[in-house]
Amino acid sequence: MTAFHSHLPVLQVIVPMLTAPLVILLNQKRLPWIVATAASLCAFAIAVTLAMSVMAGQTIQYSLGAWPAPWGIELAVDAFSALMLLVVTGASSVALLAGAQSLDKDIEHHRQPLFYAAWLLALSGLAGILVTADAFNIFVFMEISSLASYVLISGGPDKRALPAVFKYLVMGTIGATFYLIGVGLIYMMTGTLNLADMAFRIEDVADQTPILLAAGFITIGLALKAAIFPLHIWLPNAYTYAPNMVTVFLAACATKVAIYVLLRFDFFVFQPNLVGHDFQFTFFLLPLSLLAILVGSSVAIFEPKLKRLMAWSSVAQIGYITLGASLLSVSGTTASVLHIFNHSLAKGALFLVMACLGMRIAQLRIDNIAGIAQKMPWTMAAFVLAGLSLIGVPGTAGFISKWYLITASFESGAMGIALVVIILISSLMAVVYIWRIVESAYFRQPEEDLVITEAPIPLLLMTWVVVLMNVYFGFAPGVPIELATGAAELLHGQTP
Amino acid sequence: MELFLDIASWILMSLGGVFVFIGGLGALRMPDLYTRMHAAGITDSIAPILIIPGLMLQAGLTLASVKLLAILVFLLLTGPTASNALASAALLAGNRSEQVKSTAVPESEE
Amino acid sequence: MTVIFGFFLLTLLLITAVAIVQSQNLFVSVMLSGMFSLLLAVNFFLLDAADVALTEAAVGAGISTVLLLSALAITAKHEKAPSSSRVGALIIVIIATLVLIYATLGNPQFADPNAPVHQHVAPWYLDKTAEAIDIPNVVTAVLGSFRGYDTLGEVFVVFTAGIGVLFLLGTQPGPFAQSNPFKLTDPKGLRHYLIPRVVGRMLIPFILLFGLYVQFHGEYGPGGGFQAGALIAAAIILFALLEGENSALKVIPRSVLIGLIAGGALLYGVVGLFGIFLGSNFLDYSVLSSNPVKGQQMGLLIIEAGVGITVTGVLLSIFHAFAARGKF
Amino acid sequence: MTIALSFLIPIVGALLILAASRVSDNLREGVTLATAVALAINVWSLIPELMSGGRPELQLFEILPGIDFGFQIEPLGMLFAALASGLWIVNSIYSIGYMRANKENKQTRFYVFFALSITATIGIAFSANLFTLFLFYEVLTLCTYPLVSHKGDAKTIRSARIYLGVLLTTSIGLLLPAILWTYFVAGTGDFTPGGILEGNLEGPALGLLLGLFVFGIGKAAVMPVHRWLPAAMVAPTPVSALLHAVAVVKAGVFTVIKVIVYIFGVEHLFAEPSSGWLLYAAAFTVIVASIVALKQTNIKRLLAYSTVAQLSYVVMAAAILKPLAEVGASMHIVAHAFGKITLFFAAGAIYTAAKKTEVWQLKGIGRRMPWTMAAFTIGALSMIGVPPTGGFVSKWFILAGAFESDNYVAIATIIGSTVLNAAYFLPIIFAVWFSREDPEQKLDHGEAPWPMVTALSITAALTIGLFLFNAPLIALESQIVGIVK
Amino acid sequence: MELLGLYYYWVFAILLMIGLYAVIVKLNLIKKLIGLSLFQAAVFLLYITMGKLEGGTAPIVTDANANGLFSNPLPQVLILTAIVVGISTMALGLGIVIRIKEEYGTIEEDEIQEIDK
Repeated sequence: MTAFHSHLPVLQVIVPMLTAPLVILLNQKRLPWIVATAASLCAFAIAVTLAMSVMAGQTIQYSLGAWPAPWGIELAVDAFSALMLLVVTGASSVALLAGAQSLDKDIEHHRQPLFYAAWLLALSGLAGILVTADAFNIFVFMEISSLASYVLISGGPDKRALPAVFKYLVMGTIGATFYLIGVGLIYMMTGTLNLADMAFRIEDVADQTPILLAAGFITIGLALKAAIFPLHIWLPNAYTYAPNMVTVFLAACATKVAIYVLLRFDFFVFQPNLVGHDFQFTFFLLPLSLLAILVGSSVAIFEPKLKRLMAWSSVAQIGYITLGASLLSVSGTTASVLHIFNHSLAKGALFLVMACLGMRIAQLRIDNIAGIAQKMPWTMAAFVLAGLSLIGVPGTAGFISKWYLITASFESGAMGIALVVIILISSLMAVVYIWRIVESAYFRQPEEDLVITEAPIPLLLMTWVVVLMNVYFGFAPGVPIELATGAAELLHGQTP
Repeated sequence: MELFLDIASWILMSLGGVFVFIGGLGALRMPDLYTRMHAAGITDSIAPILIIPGLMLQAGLTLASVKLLAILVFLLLTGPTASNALASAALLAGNRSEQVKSTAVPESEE
Repeated sequence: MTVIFGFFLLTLLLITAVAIVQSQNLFVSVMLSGMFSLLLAVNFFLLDAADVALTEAAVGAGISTVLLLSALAITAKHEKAPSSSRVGALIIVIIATLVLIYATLGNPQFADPNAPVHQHVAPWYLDKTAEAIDIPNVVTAVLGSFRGYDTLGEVFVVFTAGIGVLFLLGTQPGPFAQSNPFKLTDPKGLRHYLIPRVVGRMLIPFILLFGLYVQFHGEYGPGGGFQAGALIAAAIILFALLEGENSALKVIPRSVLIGLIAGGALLYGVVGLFGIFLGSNFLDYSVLSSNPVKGQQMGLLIIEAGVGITVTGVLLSIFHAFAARGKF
Repeated sequence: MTIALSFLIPIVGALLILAASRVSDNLREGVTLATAVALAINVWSLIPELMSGGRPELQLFEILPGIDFGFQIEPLGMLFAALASGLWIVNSIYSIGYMRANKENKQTRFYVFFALSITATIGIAFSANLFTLFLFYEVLTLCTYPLVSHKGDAKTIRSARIYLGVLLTTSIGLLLPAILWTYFVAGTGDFTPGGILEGNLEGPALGLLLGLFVFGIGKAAVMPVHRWLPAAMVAPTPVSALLHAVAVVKAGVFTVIKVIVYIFGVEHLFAEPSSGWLLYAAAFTVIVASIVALKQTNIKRLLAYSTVAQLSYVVMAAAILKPLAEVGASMHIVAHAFGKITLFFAAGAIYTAAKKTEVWQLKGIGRRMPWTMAAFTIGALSMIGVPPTGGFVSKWFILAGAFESDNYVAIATIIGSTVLNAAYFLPIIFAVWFSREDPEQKLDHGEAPWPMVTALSITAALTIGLFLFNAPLIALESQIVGIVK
Repeated sequence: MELLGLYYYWVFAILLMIGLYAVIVKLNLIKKLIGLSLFQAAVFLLYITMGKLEGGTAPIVTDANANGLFSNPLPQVLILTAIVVGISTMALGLGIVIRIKEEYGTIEEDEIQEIDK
């Protein structure tokens, strides 16, 4: 391991972070985009390197300022964070590579340097949450990513983006503040902010009310950020009215990072010790997950706006992720982590398709895309494949995580059968809402003659890259499964 | 000597406190904006003139006293200026004193 | 004595908070929240948190009030009477309060030396500061060095807010700016008000001087880059109010402000990167000089400067962005 | 390699069809035919190896631990693949005539998805485990949707939605859990001679799993999941002919047989009383579908209900759980395929030449379209099971199996359904040949275009050929039984 | 002293909920933001309270008081950061509110929803 190699965890964060100030100083036409894309790709390369090291069996640690933990801030990259880093940096890179034209359409030229800077900050904020091993540091980076996401979403062309982002801001801030209260209470009882140290020291005080209160605050706060039902109300509008590329980026990773933190705390910090931990999951998170799955899918079925439909589908898919975690078994958590990865692939591809359509059609509604498959055959073919992945058809990435989820449900006994039934019902609902779009695009006659062409090549190309990744990881899911299993074992305190 | 300084300082501070109280009372009870400002002016001017020297007597000849003196100077500069700006703004916004014009709108909220 | 004072201040705090929420006049709410911040600052001071008190006063009573007032000038002064029923929310909130109060009964005793917070981690900072960094203000040491990464993040939060506001509002006048008879800042400033203008001009140099003092005295007493940035920005905002926004922009043009925002943030980051280049970890200042302690002090000085520069730039940018919007 | 080619040929063919359509229609149809022939030769070339006991396989990769994506050819799959690929040639000839004569639009899409559907069919036939089978099963459903909804008007789309809805709902809602359950208890889903569930799952649970499978495989159209089949008749006739006489429905019954033989194991299932219900369900379907068919006046709908009945025949034969009956079941797949495709071809020819769709319009049409109606007669006789047609052979085996196990319900059902079949086919045949033509109808038509007549003549000949030269087929099928024993 | 400590925590709880109440109930967007800042201020109080040490002074270690007791510097550092985060959020929120006013002509939530219908 070279000296440079050892700095990768921190470079993961500061490369995009320090590029942001540079970007706002650039005002040539394409330069901000080029620099931002380069930084994002660089971050992706770092994430790949880190993932390879982690898969070779290392947990990479890094002390900032050379101060030892728990006094200084420590960074730690393990299987879970490595997988999430891949998702986050990958989503950002794909969206940037694909999005130059789409963003030109949504963001005026003179505002672009600021926009790309915010993009990089969102990226570095998300990455910062993932690499750090310090509870308060998570809060700081959560705020960077949140503020930057508000900026990104507010760039939406529709004025309705503004009330949507305001709602997101209020709920996001409440969520972050709740998290802060939770961390404060834990700090009060343990005297430390380092996650590992916290997990160790919490054992003595686990049954005291402030710790229970802290668990409550942290769970609710992060559930707000993660849009876990019924705290999802900010999500549909925020995703719908954001610029298309921003939706691609954030839908693939923003809420998932909050879930990451939630799982970290609930399993890694609290689990072995907290009274009522199982109770919280079985009687609280599990029913909510099921409701999220059913309600999200049902609303999606009747939603005429395409992006909103996708957003409601995200609410349901987040339900799958939390459902896996609430089974409280290694296989359930594996399914959950795996679904984070696979859903990012599927939803990322779907939102890329929305961006393709958005390049050619002003209002993305089901009625407006009637017969569009003739004009945009590649786009709609990509939609079909990505939709299959979302449904969970074998041969796509979506199937793998559903498979794991169902297997894990079976393992949990009699209740598991009911869960399987609900998962399958919601898969059928997914078929319905995906099919409504397919049917409109392929089998309905356009109202008047559409004079449109296929989406721009870079956008289309990246859409297909992601779609083919959906297929690739449907047949060769080795890497994500290995990382997800590693993550689940880590969270359940087993050494792999 | 020590005792004398203490007594002097307490007298100064208590007097200042009384003036603050009177100012507050006036700001509550006076009928319109300008008279209220007049009352509030007491808290801005005479009260710090009494209280801060009282504190300086407590602190003795230290850096803290110099800082307190600076604070007093700034308070005396900004307080009246603020009152002036407020009154001008009120006048500009069409606020007339009751003495000037008996049909003035009663001040309640502003 | 302290106990009575504490009770008094806290109760005052609660009354102010209720008044803030109750008042339908937004202007009153904003002024009250400025008072609230000052009361909170006094509370912090009683709890031995001088740095936090200074910051809360500068931010809560100063910057946040200015920003809120600017926004009010553009949007609305009164809140509409609420139509929806509030009983449900009130009941929920009261129940939650009671639960919270019940839960806090399990907290460690107030100011108890045996509480975990005083046993673990914190004593190390108190010992280590003198040894490794050798500056009196432990808060600055923890902020800048031990947890310098958090502070880097904090600078970037400010940075994000700055570019966010610029992105949202742009640097151009808003769509209603032309139709506006009362702009937030009169183009001519307050020139026809003699007294405020004279006194104001007299004060500006002192405020700047005090800002620089807070900036560079941060290692010895309460203060640091953020508070200093807020003070310096306040001085220039005062100048803009007195002399008109355009005069202020002549002194510090928008392009320079952008440069300040980016430059300060970069300065901090680059100091951190030097740690890597010089063979240690990110944000390790001890390698900046041959003497590790001197290196730490030098690092702290530079990063505090970076913080100050960025904060000044961001606050001024936000002010100008707000000021450029019209009222309608 | 040959296995891989079996997939590459139709896929490449589909792409070539797409490319060729830019050049000319003739080239496009030429490519279609060439692909069909190449595929058939390729698939048939595997038969000798299989007859000598070889089991060619192609393991591609492991998707999850215990779940492979791979192919293995065994006699039953070979039979199905050979049937589908062979009939594709005939069907292509017929399609060319039909599509041109009826001036259908979007013909390129039609041919492309046809080729893809055949790919999926081959995939089902060759798959080595439940997972691979399920994958291709779903692909087949999706690839046939554009074919079924070919016309694109509101009514067609509504019917196509029923088609898709029923098939996807049953497969995801029932078949997938059944597969998961199987993997969960057995740890594998590989098709293994003798089954994999013995020792892993016993008692009523076995009957339940069987239920999940049978109703999950909606393509087998056991009542009450048969609704999609009549709905799908909105498709152009060649689609109905190939897909709903051969590929889709046969994929269903094929899967049922395959699951019974290679997953449950015939003997294991036979020993479990709770699996007995399948026979009754199938028998019920046979009788009820036949009665419904009696009341139909639309030719294609009549054929659809006849298909539902005949499919359950196969399922029932499989459910007798005796070696001879299994031979009968697989034999009936072939016999019914030949017979029913002939009937559909004839119906399409009548529609193309005379624009007639109802049974009562057919009076005396035999004189104008002698070839077509002769073929129709042969097909109908095969459905009833009269010698010298293939239908007789398969019914013979099924009956023999039923007697072997003293299964009187099955025997009664076979006899009853034969009577019912005769009751709805014989009057048509009689009317076609011996009634006077209705003078109010248009009487200026002759035979359908020659490619259609050629195609239906070939399949009619095959129906008779199956009666005369069935030895190699029985030899192939005996291998399945051999495995069972 | 002990009672005072409890009172600090109670004030934290009440302030927190006053802020939350304002955020939930108030329809005016600026009022929501003010409520949000109250909400955050409560958390500041929580942290600073827990850092207080009996007989301690502000953690500024000079030669004169090198052996004295000091309150915990860590919560103070965290709250410095949190205050900055709070004002940043407030600034961004106000920027959004101004844009909403420009686009909708109102900053009352129910009226905005009415327009969006």
